[in-house]
Parts: sequence; C-alpha cells; structure tokens
Amino acid sequence: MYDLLWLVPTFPFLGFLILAIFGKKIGKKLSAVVGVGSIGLSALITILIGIQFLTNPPEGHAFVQTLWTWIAADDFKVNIAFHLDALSMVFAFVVTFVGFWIHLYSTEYMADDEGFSRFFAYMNLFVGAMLMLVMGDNLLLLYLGWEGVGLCSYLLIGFWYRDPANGYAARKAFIVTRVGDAAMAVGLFMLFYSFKSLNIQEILSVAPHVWSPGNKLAVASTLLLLGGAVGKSAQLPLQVWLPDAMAGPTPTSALIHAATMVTAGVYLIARMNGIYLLAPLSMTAVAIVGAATLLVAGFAGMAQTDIKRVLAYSTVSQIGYMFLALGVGAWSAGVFHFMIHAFFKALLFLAAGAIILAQHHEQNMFKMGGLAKALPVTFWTFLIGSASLAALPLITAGFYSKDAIIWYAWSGPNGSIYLWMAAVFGAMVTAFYTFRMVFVTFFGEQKMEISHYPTWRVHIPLIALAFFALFGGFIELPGTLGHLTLFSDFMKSALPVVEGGHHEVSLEIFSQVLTAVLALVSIFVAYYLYLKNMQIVTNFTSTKFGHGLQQFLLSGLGFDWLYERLFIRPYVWLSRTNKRDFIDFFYVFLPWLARQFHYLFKYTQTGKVRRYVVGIVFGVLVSITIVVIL
Amino acid sequence: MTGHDFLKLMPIIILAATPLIIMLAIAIKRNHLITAVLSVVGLFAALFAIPGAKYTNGDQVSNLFIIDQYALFYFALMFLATIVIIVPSFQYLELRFKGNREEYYLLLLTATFGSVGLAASNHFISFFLSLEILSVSLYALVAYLRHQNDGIEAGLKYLILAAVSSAFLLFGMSLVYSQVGSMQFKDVINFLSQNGNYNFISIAGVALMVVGFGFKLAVVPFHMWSPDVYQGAPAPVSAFIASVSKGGILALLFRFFAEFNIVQSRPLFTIFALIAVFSMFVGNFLALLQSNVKRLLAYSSIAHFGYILVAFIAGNAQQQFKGVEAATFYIVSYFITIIGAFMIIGLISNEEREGMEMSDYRGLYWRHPWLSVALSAMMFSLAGIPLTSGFIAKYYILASGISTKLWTLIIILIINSALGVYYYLRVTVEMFSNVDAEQKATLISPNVGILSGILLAVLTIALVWLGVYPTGLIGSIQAAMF
Amino acid sequence: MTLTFLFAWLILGGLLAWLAGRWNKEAPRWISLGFMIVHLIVSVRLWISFLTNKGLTLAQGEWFLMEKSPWIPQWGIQYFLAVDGLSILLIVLTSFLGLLAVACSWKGIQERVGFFFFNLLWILAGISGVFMALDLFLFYFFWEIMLIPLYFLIGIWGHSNRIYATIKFFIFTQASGLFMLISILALYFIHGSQTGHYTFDYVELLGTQVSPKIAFWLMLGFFLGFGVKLPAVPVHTWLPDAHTEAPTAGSVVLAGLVLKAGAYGFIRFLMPLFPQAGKEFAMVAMILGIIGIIYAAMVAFAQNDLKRLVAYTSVSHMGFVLLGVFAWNQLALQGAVMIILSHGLSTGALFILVGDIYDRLHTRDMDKLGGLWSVTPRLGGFGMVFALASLGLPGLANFVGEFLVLLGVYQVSVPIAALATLGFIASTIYSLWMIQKTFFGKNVNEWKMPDATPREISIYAALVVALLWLGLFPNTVLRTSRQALKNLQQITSQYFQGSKEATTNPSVEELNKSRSNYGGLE
Amino acid sequence: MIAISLNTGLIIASIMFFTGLIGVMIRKNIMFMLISIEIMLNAAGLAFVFAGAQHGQADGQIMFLFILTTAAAEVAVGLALIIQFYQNLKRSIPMLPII
Repeated sequence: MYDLLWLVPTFPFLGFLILAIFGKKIGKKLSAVVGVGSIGLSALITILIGIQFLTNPPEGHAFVQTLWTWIAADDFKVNIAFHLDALSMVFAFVVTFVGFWIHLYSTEYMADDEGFSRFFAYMNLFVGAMLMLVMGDNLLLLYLGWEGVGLCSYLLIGFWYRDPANGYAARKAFIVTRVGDAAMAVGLFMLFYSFKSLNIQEILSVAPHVWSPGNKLAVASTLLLLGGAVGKSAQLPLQVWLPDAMAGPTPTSALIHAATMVTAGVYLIARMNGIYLLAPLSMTAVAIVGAATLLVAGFAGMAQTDIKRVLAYSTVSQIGYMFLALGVGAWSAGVFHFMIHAFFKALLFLAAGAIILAQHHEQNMFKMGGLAKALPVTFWTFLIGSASLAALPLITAGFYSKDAIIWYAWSGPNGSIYLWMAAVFGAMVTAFYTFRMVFVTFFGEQKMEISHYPTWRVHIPLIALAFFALFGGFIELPGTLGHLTLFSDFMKSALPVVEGGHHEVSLEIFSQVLTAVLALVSIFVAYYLYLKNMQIVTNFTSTKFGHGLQQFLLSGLGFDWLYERLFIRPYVWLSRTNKRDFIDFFYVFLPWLARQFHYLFKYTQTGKVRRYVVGIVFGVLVSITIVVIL
Repeated sequence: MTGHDFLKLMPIIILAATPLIIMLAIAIKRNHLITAVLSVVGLFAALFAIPGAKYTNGDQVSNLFIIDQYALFYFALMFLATIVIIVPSFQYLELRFKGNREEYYLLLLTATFGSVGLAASNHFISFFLSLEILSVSLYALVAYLRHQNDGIEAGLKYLILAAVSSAFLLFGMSLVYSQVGSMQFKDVINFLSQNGNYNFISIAGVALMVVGFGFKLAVVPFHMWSPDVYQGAPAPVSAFIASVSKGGILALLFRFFAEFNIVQSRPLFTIFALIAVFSMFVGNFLALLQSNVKRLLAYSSIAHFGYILVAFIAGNAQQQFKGVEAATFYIVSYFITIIGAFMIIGLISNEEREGMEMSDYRGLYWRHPWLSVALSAMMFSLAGIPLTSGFIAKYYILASGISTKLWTLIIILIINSALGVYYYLRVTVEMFSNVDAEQKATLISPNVGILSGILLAVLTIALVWLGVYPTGLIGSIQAAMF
Repeated sequence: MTLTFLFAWLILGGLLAWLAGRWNKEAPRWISLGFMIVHLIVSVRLWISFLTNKGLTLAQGEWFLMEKSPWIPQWGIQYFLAVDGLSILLIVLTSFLGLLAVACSWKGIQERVGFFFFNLLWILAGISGVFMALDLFLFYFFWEIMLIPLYFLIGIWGHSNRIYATIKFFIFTQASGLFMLISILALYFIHGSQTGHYTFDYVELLGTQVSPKIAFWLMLGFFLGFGVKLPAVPVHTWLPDAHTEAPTAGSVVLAGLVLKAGAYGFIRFLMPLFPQAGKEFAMVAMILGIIGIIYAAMVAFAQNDLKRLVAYTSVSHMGFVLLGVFAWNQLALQGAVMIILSHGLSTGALFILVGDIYDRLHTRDMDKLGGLWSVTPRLGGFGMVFALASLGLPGLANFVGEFLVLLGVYQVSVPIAALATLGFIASTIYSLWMIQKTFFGKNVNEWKMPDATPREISIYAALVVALLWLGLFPNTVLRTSRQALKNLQQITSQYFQGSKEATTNPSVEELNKSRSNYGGLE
Repeated sequence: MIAISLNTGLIIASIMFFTGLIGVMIRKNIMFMLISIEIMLNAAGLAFVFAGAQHGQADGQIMFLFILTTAAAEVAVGLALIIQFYQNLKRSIPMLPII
C-alpha cells in the first residue's frame, strides 16, 4: 500500500492541470467533480496508508519513496522523494481530510462565482504543494512546497482580482512570507555546509555528532529556520499579513489561513526537532515568540468588528500556543493542538462563511444578530467550534489540547512560570473574544433578513468537523483525567518524548482548574458586556482613551502602521526617486561634453584664410617651443 | 641615365608622356570621352610598366629618386586610385560643367605625377619639386568649376595656405641643409640620429619641415583648410586630395623618418604625439554634429590621419607589426573607402548642387538599396567595424601601437574610435529613416551609370574582402617594406 | 563540419530571406522559419550525440567537436571553432530562442520584412559564432558582427525613440569591445614575447604567465568588455533604452542571447586567462553583482513602462550570474549556467508577452493597462507563469540556478550570500507589481482585445514546458555542463582551491565515520 | 672668402621670412597676400643660398632657382584665380567673405 504514496500529491496536481487547462470548457459541474474528487481520492489513499501505518508500521516507523534525482551538482545531491512517518502522517491526514470537507463546502459557496474552475485549480494546487511540504524528504523539496503554498495563498487571497485592495493584500502576504523564506534559504545554506546534504533524516541523525549542544552554528541555523517559520505561520514579527489575507474567499481562509498553511512553521520546527534540541537558546526563542504572539493576537482579536478578522487573530494566537508548546519541548502536545485546532478553526471559518453568505456578504458582526433561530445548524456547529476554541473544560477537544500546552508551558523541560502565566492569560482572552463573537452574531434581535439558506453541501462539512472538534480531544487525556496517551504514543516514533511533569500531580490539577475557571469567568464577562447591556462598551469606547485603545487594538497593535513607515515608505520612495536610474546621468553627460567640445572647436573653423594662417603659425610656435624646452 | 635607369623610371616617364599626348589630342579635336579614355590608357600603361621597373635591380636613380619596392607599391596604389577617380570625374563633369572639360584630366595627371614623385623622392629638391607640382595642379583642379565662386574661393584659400606651408617647409629644409651639408635624406637622418639632440638649428629645421608635412596631411594645427576645400572642390577632386595627395606625402614621411627612431628623440616624439592626439580629438569632435557629409568626411580624414600618425610614432620597433606596414594597410583601406564615399557623393548630385547635405541621404535604403549598401559598408569601414577592411586596419595599428607600449596613445585611439562611431552611424541612420511626403520632392534621385555602378560594386567587394581575408594584401605589403 | 554549418547556415538564410523579401511579404517568414527549424534540429542532435557518447567525460583541453584551419597565418590567427558542454547548451538556447523570435514576429513586422529577417538571422549567426569561437581574434570578430544587424533591427523597426537607443547601444558595446581588443592584443604580445610563437589560440594563451600588475589591467579590459554586455551595474544603462525601443524579436534576441555572450565570456575567457587577477578582483565583482541585483530590482519596481521594467529585471538576474562566476566553484558555476538558460527563457517569454500586448493595445504604459485578466485569461495565465518564473519560484527554472549560485557564493563569503538572498524579496516585489498593474485590478479603460491566438499559445506553451522541464529535471543540463566547468576550474586550480570546507565544521574523517554508521539514505 | 657667417645669414633670412609671414597675416587685400608669400619664399631661398655657401656647394643656389620657378608658377595660378573671381563678381555670383 505504501507504494501508492506518490499518488497522494499527484492527484491534486493532476486536478490542478485539468482545471487550469480545460477549466472554462468543462463547465462548473464537472470542474466541481474534478476539484473535489481529486482531493477526495488523495484523502482516501492517505487514510488507507494511515490505517496500514497504524496496523503494521513500516520498519523504523518511516517509509521513503524516491521518484527521481532533482538536482545533482558537485557534492550537492537532492532528489524528489517522499518521507512518511508519524508526523507527516498526521499532517497529511489533516490536510487531505479537512481539505476534502472544505472543497465540498466551497462547491456551494463559490457556486455563483464566474472564476469557479480557477478557484478549484488554485485550491488543488495548494493541497498538492502542502503535501509536498509535509512529505518532502529533504529540505529543498520542503522549500519547494513552502514556496508553492505561499504562491497559492497569494493567488487565492487575490482571487477576486478586480478589487485592487485584494491585490494589495495578496502581494502583502506573498512578500512578507518571502521575507521569511529568504531567512530560511540562508538557514538551508548553513545546514548544507555543516552536513554536506539537505536530507532531513541524515541531518537529524548526524547532528548530535557534528554539533555539540549550544553550538554557534546550530543556534544560527535554527534561528534562521525559525525566521522562515515565523514568516509562514504569521508569528510575531511577520504576522501582519494574515488579518489582511481575509480578503480571499472564506473557504480559502478556512483551508489555508486556518487549518494547514499557517501551521507549516509548526511542522518545520517539529520536523527539525533534532537540531532544535541542540540549541536551547533557539528553543526559548521559539517559546517567547509563541507566547508574545498569542498575547498580541489575543488583545487584537478583542476589538475586531469583522467576523473573519476575529477568527484570523484567533488563528495567529492559537499558532502562538503551538509555537509555545514546541518552544518548551512539548512536541507531541504542539502537534496535537495543531490537529484539533485545524478541525475547530476550519469549522468556525466555514460557519462564518455560511453566515456571510446568509447576510448578503456582510462581514461586520455588529450588523448581524439573532441568527440562532434562523440558522440552527450553523448556530450549533459554530457554538461547538467556539467552545472548543475557548477550551470549555472537559467536553471540548480544544480544552485537552490547549490545557496540555498550558501545563507543559510550566512543567515542560524548557518551560517557565512566566510562559505559563502568559498562556493562562491568553486562554482567558481567547475565551472572551470568542464568546463576544458568538453573542454578537447569534443573539440579540435580527438586523438583516437571511438572503441564502445553506444546503446540505454546507451542513455536512460543518457537522463532520463539529464531531471532530468535540470528540477529537479524547484520544489524548492528561495525567489527571484518565491519562490516555494514544496520540503521543503514535507520535513517539517521530518526535522525542516529553519527560515533563516532574512537578507533582496537584500542581497539574491546580493549573487545569485555574484555566477552566478563568475561561468560564471571561465567557460570563463577554455575555454581560455584549448581550446584557452594550451601553458599557459604547460609552467606554466613546471616551478618548477608550477610542484610542480600540483603534490601536483594531489595527493589530500598530504593527502595520510601524512597518509602513519602517520599510514600505523608504523602499517606495527610494525606488521612485531613482526612476530615471541616476547612473544614466553620467552617460547622458558624456555626449553633452562631446557637444561642448564640438562647439568649442567650431570657433576655429571661421572660413577666414587669415585665421588659418594664424593656426599654422600657432602650430609652428608650439613645435619650436617644444624643441627649445626638450 | 643608363638604360637600366631608363627602365627603372619607365612608369614615371609614361605618366609624364600621357598629358603631352592628351594635349596633342585636344589640339586635334576637343572630345571629352577620348581625353578620358586616353588618360586611363596612359595610366594603365604606367601601371604595367611597374613590374618591369621592379625586377631591374639597383634602386638608386640619380641621388634624387629611389625606386624601390616601397615606392613601386605606392606607384601602383596611386595609379589605380587615379584610374578609379577618373570614372566619376567623367560623369560629374558631363553633368555639372558646361565649359571645356578636357583640361581637367591634364591637371589630374600632373597632380598624380607630383604625388608619385613624392613617393619616390630621396632628396630635398625632388621632394620640394614634386610637392609643388602636386600643389599647383591641385589649385586649378579645386577651382575647376570656375563659373561658381565657392570653387574659386576654395582654390584661393588652398593656394595661400599651401604657399605659406611650403615656405615654412623650405625654410626648415634650409636650416637642416645648413647644418647637415647635404640634402640626401640618408645623410640628414644619420646627422640627426647622431647629434640631433644638441644641434638646435637642425631640430628646429625638422620642426619647421613638419609644418609642410602637417599641412599636406591636414593634421591638427594645419587642418583648418581641409573642410572648406573639400566642400568647395568638386567631389572627384576632393576624393583625389583626400587620397592620392595625402598618400604621397605619407609615403615620403615614412621614408624620411625610416631609420630615425622617433621614440628616442624627445622633441620630435612630443610634437608628433601631440599632433596625433589633437588630430584625433579635433577631427572626431568637429565631425560629431556636422550636417554636411563632405565636411564630415574631411574631419573624419583628419581623425584617420591622427590614427595613422600613431602607427608612424610606433615606428619599426616590433618586427612582427611594423608601424609602416600598419600605416600602409590603413592607407590602402582608407583609399578604397574615401574614394568610394566621394564617388557616391558625386553620383548624388544634379545640375544646381551636389548632394552634400545629410538630408539628401534620407531614406536612401528604400530608394537605392545597392547604393546605400555601398555607402553603409564604407561608413562601417571608416568606423572600424569587423567584416570591413577598416577593422583590420585599425586592428593593425592597435597591434603596432601595443607592441611598442604606447599605452596612452592607444587608449586615446580607442576613445576616439568610439566617438567616431557616433557620426558614422548618423549617416546610416539618415539613410534608413523614413522619408516624409513633402520632403520627397526635394530629394536628388541619383543617376548611377553602369560603369560607376560596377566600380562601386568592385570597391565594396574589395572592402569586405580585405576585411574578411586580408592575408593577400598583408603579404604584399610585408614584401614591399624596406 | 557541423560547427561551420551552424553559423554559415544562418548567414545563408539571412541572405535568402532578404532576396525573397523583394518579391512577396510572406516568403521571408517561411524561409527563416524553415532555416531556424533546421538549425534547431542540428543543434539538438549535436546535444544528444554529446550526451550519448563520451562527450560527458572530456579531459581538460579536449573538445567535443573542433574545426581548425589557418585564416591569417602572418598574425597567427586561425579559424578555430570548438564546442564543449557549456557551448552546446548555449547554442541550443540560441536556436530555440531564435526560432521563437522568428515565430513571434510573424504578424508584428509588416514593412521591409525581408531585410528584417536578414538582420535577425545574422544576429543569431553572430551569436552562435561567439559561443563556438576559440580563437580570440575570431571571438572578437563574431563579438562585433552581432552588433551591426542588431543596430539595424532596433534602428529601423524600433519604436519612437529608437535612434537614441540604438546609437547608445552601439557605442557602449563598441567602446567596451575595443578595450577588450586591447587586452587580447596585449596578451597576444606577452605570450608571443615569452614563447616566440604569436598566436590567438585560446588553448595556447591559457598558460601565459603575466605579471600580476599587468594581468590586473588586462583582466579589467576583459571585465569591461563582458561587463557592458552582461550588463553589470555601472555600465548597464544602455539595456533599458535598447529594450524599450527594440521590436519584440529584437528584445527576445537581445535579452535571451546577446546578454549571454557577456556571461559566457566571463566563464570561458576572463577567469581561465587571468585566474590570479580574477581572484583578487572577485570580491569587488561580487559586490557589483549584489548592487546589480538590489539596485536594478528597485529601479525596476519604479518603472511604469512594462518593457523597461522587464529590462531592469534582466539586469538584476544577471547580477546573480556575476556572483556565480566570481565565486568560481563548481556549484556557483553550475548555478550561473542554469540562470543563463532559465533567464533566457523566462525573460524572452516576458518580452514576447509584452510584445503581444503592445501589438494589441499599442501601449506599454502600466498605468493605462490593468484588468486584462478578465479580457484575456489565457494571456493572463501565461503572464503569471512567466512572472513567477522570473521571481524564482521553486519548480520553475530560475530557482534552481539562483539556489545553486547562492549555495556556491555562501561557501566563498557568507555576508554576500545573505545579501544576495534579499534579491529574492526584491524580485518578488517587482514581479507581483508587474502582474498587478497589467492583469489584475479593474479594467478601467475597457480594453477589448482578442485572447491569445493558436500561434501565440504554441510559443508560450513551448516556453512553459521548457521552464518546467528545466525546473524539475535540470539534471540533463547540469550533466552537460559539469565536465566543461570542471575543466575550466582545473585550469585555474592553482589559485582557486576546490570547494573550501565550511568554517567551523569538523574534519572530514569524523564526518565520514558518522555517516558510515548511519548507512546513508540514498 | 665668406664675408658673412652662416648665423648672420640665417638671421637675415628669418627676419625677411617673418616680415612676409606677418604680411600674410595682417593685410586684408589678397594681392598683398600673394606678395608677402613671394617674400617668404625668397627668404627661404636666401637661407638656402647661405647654407650652400656655408658648405661651399652649389646645391643651395640650384635650390634657389627651383624655388623661384615654383613661386612664379604659384603666383601665376593665384592671379588667374583672382581674375576669374572678379569676373564672377561682375556677373554677381555671390561671394563668401573668405579674406
């Protein structure tokens, strides 16, 4: 069964080719079939391989399938090969499974859009590129997938190309990720020259021998990889592009900017755990980046009015959690949270899509209201998703995955009390803005009538994802609540086991109880502020300080404003002033100089004979003086 | 005058006899065609006498002339050049001159005689006499179209300036003679190389003689006459001045300074170097924005003789690339180009005026493709672009310059040839730019006869042939050098 | 005999096209198309025969095919054509792009068609000559022959300001060529005085011992000659003018091939002839390369004329080649060759596209364009692919080259490689900007134009396939050029020791020991 | 038998030469220019005679004879041109200010 591994990425690429070339000709119906079918097939194969991987895993818990040698120059040899182990299994499963539901959903969401086949072509290309990324056997192939997904996010954000704002958002996304990719490329060079190969497994196995822990090169290369990860996963310095990426169609936001692409950074760090362990400094850096991002994104999420931007900021903050988990060394907890997050965040986005569809494409939450009764299925699935996001204790999967991270933030090998406090506070803020969103959109009186009632193609994906958002968490229970570690045993083969928990069990209970209580409290506060009497909020924001704070948070804590002044304006000004390429002035000066000489000598050609005789005499005088002098 | 000398001088004698025969013919019946044919036949006879002169040994013919391989090579070159010039002159005179045209050929032949005399002279007297014969016949030739004043003015201007420069030349010669005691070039040069540096009067004399050379070659301080004379003179005569007259003087210059190593004597080296540098710069800069094609060619010939002087200064240090070989190759390629160019100017003219202005050549590509191909080939050869003999010539000069490490001169030569490219390209640009309607009326439509057509084709093919496969000419030049 | 055929065939084709042009308009097109197809077949067959038989393992100084006959014996000049891996690749590129240039000027050129194709084919003849000539004089001869037809091409069929552009281009290349000629001659004399045998034969001239001071000046002469053609930054300003005014075919040939002559010159002549001077100058040249990349990218971003923008992008890409050549190790050189090929394809494609847009809308001003995707989705699609190729998207050809160059440069100096990677970002900015301004956004001026015709689609499809093939299967190309580049490094091995070990990593045995116990993966 | 030394002779000749030269440069009338040219040529001839006398050879004087003849030829052609020039003026053919 393993030999069919190469089919998994090939189907989406095939789908892309068919749709790109024959898209217009085969009409919407057929392109839908091709688009969804290719992802469905690839999901099917992934699941089959997954089952076989669980039942009788390949020797060494890893299977490699080499297709052909990609580049072979001097001692640099890279081939197109797929590496399947537990980690890539999880990612591949999530990408294809969640991807399939989103494709099914978007057949209806994009039904009346004239770029229908183009949309599915891009989506298939994205899934293909993401699979290359997660299953790449060497870092260059990973880089190929990395840039491929960056490209698809650019194409899909700018999908409605008629509006230049979408174009701007798309370019912003691609360029910011490209900044990260440049850093990552330098990291790749560094790795190549330390290990003479870019093959991931080889690097991980040879690393401990080549580098002593804390080695300068290890720290540098891991930090550079972190730079790449930060760019792609929209973490702190480079997180400005994700909120604007909401300009794309909602299924795109669901698939790319929630479930899969943005977690590519998590995959990279998890995959390269070997060298990260050798550089504790970078581990703490990852943790700090994660913690800071989750706080910044959380605060920003509180003040958003557009439903999709709230979800965007919540995605940034949840990935912050994953980075935090990886930073403290809780590898499998981070990946587990990735999986769970993929489910409920995709669910939330799809539901939000359904809401937007139903509200004449209105995205401002405060213009909606009272949809609970009008769209029951959407409401309940949205509620489950939000509960899971807010980590409602015991019942939602989100609780288990986030709680594990919060606990390891303290007890993990690299954890510290401050990280724990940041994580807890972050959880509280998450709960607040999530339920603020729920109350504002679904409760209160209905301001707009429903323009479009979602059909089965919307409901089934929502329900499926809701199921996982609820029950996905039970495969990994924390020590205090039944200690079921199905997921981490599965991940043992790929990721180092976390020897956390050297603190007593009582501390663990204390942190779980504390987070649960704080979550509930903030839900109540959200209920009180945004449902009971909105007045408090409105008159707070009317005060000068309140309004300033709201604008500050709304703009994502002013990063955009800062980057605009720091990078964009100088670059644009510098290139605009140099439009005529000042080096050219020198080459324009030369002919001018020649022309001046021309006019200078022109005086000698007066046409008068007597002037010419003077010329001759002048010549004689000069030669005589030369003879005298020399 | 032994029989052997007689055989040696046969080419010059035949050349001298031809004008006499023509005078007799004119006396019998004044016919333009017969005169032209007679002069061509005379020139061919002189040409065929050259092999005879070559294989009789003994070069010195009386102490005035020396007919060695070098002189005979230049004889052949000048005879051919004059033959080629006669064809367009014939057509030009038919078109533009109503008076009696036969005397033109007399003057032309005497001028060639003077120039040939220069190439063979070995003595001050023969040098001066040949120079004067050449100059006087040129005065009349320049002013031949006597019903128009610009020709006469050019003639007068040329006369006065030539007279002044030959006065300087003579005065220089007298100073040199006063020190050396003999007028033979050999003795003069031996005297100079032994005690040149401290005998002030002899060096001053040579410096004054340089004025004579400089004027005839139209190099910088003495160049001012050439644009006006080229413009005023009829096109074939300008061709003659630019080629044969300068060729003769150059041959003499090289013979005079053959054994004398220029680089050693500081004053002469500085003078010639300055002249070369300024000729290149002034020639190119003045030609840059010139809209009159004849004046443009005049300035470009100033620049080209600046390049040749670089080869002259390089001298004969390097046995592989002798300066004189480079200069001779350059002269041959220059002859072909300049005569061809002036011939085309001659063809593009009607009764009132010659096609001198740049605008007369607008859109020539689409009106007369073959004529414009010829002119472009000539322009590219002047610019020194490969596939033309101009490139090989420039390469030859560069090689001789580099072999004697004249780095500054070489760099200046490079810069100038880049400058030169500009105005040669402007001519080709003019030719392939589109003609707008109303301007079409004023254009002169060239009437290219069969003979001049063939001649042009021969010249262009020779140009390209020397550019692609120059071994033949290089071989004969290397054989002819002393 | 095939080598002489390769360039003589095109000269013959040019003449035939011109003669045919006097009778009817269509004949020259078909003639030149036919000649180019034959040329492509011959060069591809040459490449295949190179790959199949022992061509891959030529020892140093051995050539796969060689033709030598005396030309001007007095000066030791021979008609010496020879081909190794590197030249074959470039000749195939010449014939491929030449064919596309002929195809893309099918409708664009209406008046004086015969003379147009005469010039086009003679440029290609000059270029294929440059890639084969191994006698320095013959190399210079072809180097200059390329100029005249291009001068006519731009001068006659160019756009509004063509005269200024074509004269500027001509003088730039002519002057720099002359400086190169001085260096060639000086080398010729030094070799002659040392060995007594005056020759321009490249193989013989390789060994000449030149004193470092003089060698530096000679190397500078060559650098100027090739730098102007490359174009390296300080002397690049002729390229944008020449491109904006050239007809489409002229731009394709200019960007695709004429620039490559400069790059080829660097690899073949500059470093092997003056290795020591090259090594000393390497750092300066690399800094120039970086300035080239960043500076040109920024200027490109500011342009509003589409063709001028693409012209500056090729200046930026050629900055990478400069880096690769002066890093002078196997990786960087392989990368430089890859960039040469992929840049030829991607920029050639962009120019054809811009030419097609210009033929339809008669404007290249990006401010007027916009929203073309809705009018012509196919053109938009292809434009997107070519823009992505030019920004170096992995999977397409440019990335492989740029990655290898940076890898090679990293080994020589880390800061330069890091700075050069900024080039990735800068190239993204201008490529996306170009796409946004032409294809996306609202169709403000309601452009109505027909979508790509089958002829155009076949050209674009050929280019896309070529770009993908080079991007995903670059090994055939890398294999072809590997031995040739190894030989070149062999020549300069005295000054450039092989790939230097990275700074701090351990000795080699330890590495092998650890790798052996893992039993290496592939 | 040489009364005058070479240097004095040369000085006389050069004085004469430069007077002629200045004459050409200053005078506006073309006839006078021809006269000054004659003076210059004779001065050169004189220098030759002195040089010849210095070495006791006849070459200098022979040279002077040649100089005389050629100077005469030049002036003759010059006068012919001037006459033709003024004839054209009578037929009012425009004149370029060359003097």
